[in-house]
Amino acid sequence: MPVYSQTVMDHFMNPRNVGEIENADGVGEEGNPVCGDMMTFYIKVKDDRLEDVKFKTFGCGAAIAVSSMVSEMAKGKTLDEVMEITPQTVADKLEGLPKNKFHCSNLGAQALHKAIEDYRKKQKKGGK
Amino acid sequence: MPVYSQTVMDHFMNPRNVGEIENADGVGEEGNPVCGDMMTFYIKVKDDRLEDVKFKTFGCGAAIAVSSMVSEMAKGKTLDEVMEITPQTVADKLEGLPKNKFHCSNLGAQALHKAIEDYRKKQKKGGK
Amino acid sequence: MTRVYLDNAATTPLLPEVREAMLPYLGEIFGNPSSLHDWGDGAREALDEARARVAGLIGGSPEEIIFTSCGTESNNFAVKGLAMAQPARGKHVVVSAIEHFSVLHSARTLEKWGFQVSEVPVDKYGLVDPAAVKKAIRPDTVLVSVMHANGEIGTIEPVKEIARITRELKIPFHTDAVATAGTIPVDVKELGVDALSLAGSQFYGPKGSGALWVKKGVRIMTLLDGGIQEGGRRGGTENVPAIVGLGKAAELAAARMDARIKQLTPLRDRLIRELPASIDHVIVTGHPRDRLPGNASFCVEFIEGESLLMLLNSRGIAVSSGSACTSRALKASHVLLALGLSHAIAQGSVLFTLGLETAAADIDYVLENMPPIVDRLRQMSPLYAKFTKSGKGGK
Amino acid sequence: MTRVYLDNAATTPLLPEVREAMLPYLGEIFGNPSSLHDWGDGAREALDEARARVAGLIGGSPEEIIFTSCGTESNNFAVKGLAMAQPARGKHVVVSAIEHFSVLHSARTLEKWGFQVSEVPVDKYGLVDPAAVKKAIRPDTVLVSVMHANGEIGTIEPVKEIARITRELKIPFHTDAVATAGTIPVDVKELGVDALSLAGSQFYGPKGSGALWVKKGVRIMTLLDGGIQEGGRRGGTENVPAIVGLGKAAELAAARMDARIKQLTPLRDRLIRELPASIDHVIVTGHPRDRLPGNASFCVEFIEGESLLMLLNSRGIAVSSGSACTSRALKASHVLLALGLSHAIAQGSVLFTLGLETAAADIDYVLENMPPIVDRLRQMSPLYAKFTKSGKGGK
Ligand SMILES: Cc1ncc(COP(=O)(O)O)c(C=O)c1O
Ligand SMILES: Cc1ncc(COP(=O)(O)O)c(C=O)c1O
Repeated sequence: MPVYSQTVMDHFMNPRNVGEIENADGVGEEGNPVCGDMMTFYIKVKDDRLEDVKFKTFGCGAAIAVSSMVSEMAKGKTLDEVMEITPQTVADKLEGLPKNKFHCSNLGAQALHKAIEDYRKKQKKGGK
Repeated sequence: MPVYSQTVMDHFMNPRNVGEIENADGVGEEGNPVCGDMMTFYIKVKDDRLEDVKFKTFGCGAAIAVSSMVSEMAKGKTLDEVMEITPQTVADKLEGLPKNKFHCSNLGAQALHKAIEDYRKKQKKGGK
Repeated sequence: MTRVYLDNAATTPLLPEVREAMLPYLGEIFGNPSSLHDWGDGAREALDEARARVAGLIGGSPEEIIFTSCGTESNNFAVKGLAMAQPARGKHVVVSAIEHFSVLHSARTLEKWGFQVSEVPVDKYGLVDPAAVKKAIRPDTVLVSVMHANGEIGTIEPVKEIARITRELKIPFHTDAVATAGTIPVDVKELGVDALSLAGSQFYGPKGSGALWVKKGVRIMTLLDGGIQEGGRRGGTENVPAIVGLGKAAELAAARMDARIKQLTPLRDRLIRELPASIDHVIVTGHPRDRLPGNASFCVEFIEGESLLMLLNSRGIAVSSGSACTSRALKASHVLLALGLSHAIAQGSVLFTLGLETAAADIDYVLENMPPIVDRLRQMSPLYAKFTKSGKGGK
Repeated sequence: MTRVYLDNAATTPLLPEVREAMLPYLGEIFGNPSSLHDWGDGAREALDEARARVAGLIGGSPEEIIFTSCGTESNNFAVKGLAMAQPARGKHVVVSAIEHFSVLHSARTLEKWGFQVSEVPVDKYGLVDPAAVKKAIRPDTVLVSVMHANGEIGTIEPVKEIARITRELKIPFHTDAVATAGTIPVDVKELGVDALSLAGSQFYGPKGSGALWVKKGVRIMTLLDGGIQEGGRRGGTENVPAIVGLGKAAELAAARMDARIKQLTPLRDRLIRELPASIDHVIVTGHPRDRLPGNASFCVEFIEGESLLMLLNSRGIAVSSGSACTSRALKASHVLLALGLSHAIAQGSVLFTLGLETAAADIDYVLENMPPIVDRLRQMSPLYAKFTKSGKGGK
């Protein structure tokens, strides 16, 4: 399948960190079934770091690989570091994505950012 | 060359009665180089019969075969009989002509008829 | 690894007999059929023979066959050529909503040229209602184009009934028979159409081969202007090997059609019956009865087609999908949406198209391998998670 | 019998290396390049490789290559597609008088769609004057199309000089390089054109293969609307074997071009020198110097080309003629008439096009066999009789 790089194929066939986190500290969702890709990220935060990241993804090979790669890149990083992950850095780590797939499948970073925003919002509400 | 029948090919490769008749009793010309085919028929008449027929033809394979076939069909016939030779009877004898070639290459009968008309005109003039 | 090709709608392999028939024309018989010397003879004779065979497959006359380079060219030629041939009559054409893009996009090009296009909808099985076609026809309608069968959902359309209407109103009727010619019986006289497209790569003939049949007396504008080839209706040096292969494939298809249909139909029926039985929330798309013998098409809920296709591929199974992610336009199949399916469901499309090489063991293999794959994708799917949490039961 | 094929302008034989390259794609690698599963991979990779090779032949980029089914399709695509892409700018196109019918008749179709067409004449050698092109251009001109070389008379046109003019005026310039690509050096950058047509069957590649190169950024309308193939610019399942063959032929042509030219040029020159020396009243047509390496074209006075062609064929020699009787339209070649030749002289046209297999012995054979054949036809010709009787001397 040379439309996808070997790294994409590896993350598609063996996605890391698939699943949900019960009582997650933050949840972020991005995309919708109309465009064909939708991802939900769950995070567990400890000492301003992502102690755990999990995701669920409905979508094409690229979308699944992106989610997996994002989760791997993010795990153990500080929240600020994670906010610096962009679609481009993800695509680079994946050794490229097909041009036409770049935008719709590459929503992983956004979904994760949303999860962090969700976490921060909850923190504020919690009054800490 | 299956665009032409075997009979056409035979008459093209071995045309009968090619040439001119010195002091012919009648000469008829048909066609012109613009359309690509031109034929001249020469006749010698004796007792109202074509004692000899010769032709010269500038033209395609079909035009040459038609001329040859016409000359063969006409030789020895009475003038009235010859006037009954038509493009269709010539084409039939040739086992058919390509549809698009029928009209322009099949001027042989007309050229021969013109030679007979030429003969008859001369006869009249001669006062016989 | 087991390898199971179930994507015969994308293209069929070339039959060895067809390849054998073509080889001399990739070798010593290389002449141009238009050449008047001996080198052209073999090529010209081969064209004549192929033309007769293709005509024979669909019940037409050889001189009504125009060779083209593919089904797409045939459809462009038909739609644009027939519509443009009657400037005095009007500028309105009628097509169905589930036509192949080569018809739909040709119609869109006609719109750029000042035409109006009516798209007739289909029912949930993909059937075009002849009465709806009749209603769409206007006094200025110059063309109706409805496909014989849709390759994506397998539904066979009531072409004969539509032809009865167009014939009465004297409107040229074109049918795209790319999915049917060579696969099920196609007879232009029985169908009553005025023009019909077909393509060799759909019935074990060569890629690069196609034909448009145009009924004698029906006016059509040229699409490829040029030389005297194909009676002046399609210019270009003829692709002799491909045309020869098309002829051979047509001959074999005609001779073996019944046997092929008998082989494929029970396999197809088993897949249609057992796949939804072994996987929850699987929808059969297309018509339950009027469908192509090799076509088994589904939508698997809560998952996306491309990832399903890729995991099946990793198990050696080749299929297609009409999901947005499998199309470069990134839109879900217009055919599935026309059936009234939601975008989310259309995304889970998977199309099995069986062919000559398909055996019962291949169906076993699919039925064995697909459930765990679907399960794996659903375990990953946020849509499935929402569904199960919402507590809604199965279908 | 000796067999001498001197009609390489009609079509060339397929090189064995090209056939070998194609065979796997008529066999196990049968998949559709658009398929996302393993079966599509080999086909897709083959397309990529072929695209790079074809681009390499003409100095373009792979993504600027659109595969087509023949030179005629490329020309129709270019002329109609470029002219229709700029509706705001105008509806006027400029072509030369000696373009191939696939260009001229496309221009005629544009006329039906409201365009105006200016035909630029040529001189007695068939050369287009760049200044005349410049004069023909108007503010509403949207396309200039002048061929790179004419296959019938061999004349190579001053495309580079014309491109200088069109570039300055920012008018898209298409050149039909069907007679030159793969035969003489063609470099789109050096030529400075915006679009260029080529066909595999002219340089030992397969029939059914062609390409249109369109410079990045130049707008063109689709001719074959449909799927996503060729970047959405040319629909239809790709003819993978033919495309692979085109790529291989392009690669070989690029590598062997100098050697081929060195082989053909002296043979051509000998024919051009010695044929008129051994037969009276033979006119060389085309340019004395700027001509295709394999092209030797003549008009033999007082005789008609088809009968000459047939008699040469009976001696095993294959040639072409532009006489009316060799064209189904029954009109003498528009190219020869454009040179200013009379109908009668144009009727006697005979075209030798030499190829890879042509050897010195073949030229000997022609020079030995042709004079008696011409003599025989002249003895039959009433035009020759008139000429000799009129007592006019030779030329
Ligand atoms: C200059 C030129 N253009 C176009 C063509 C048409 O090419 P094709 O027959 O591949 O369509 C030819 C064919 O000989 C040609 O010589
Ligand atoms: C119904 C239908 N029409 C047209 C086509 C286009 O055929 P081609 O790819 O040969 O151009 C297809 C292709 O699958 C088809 O299924």
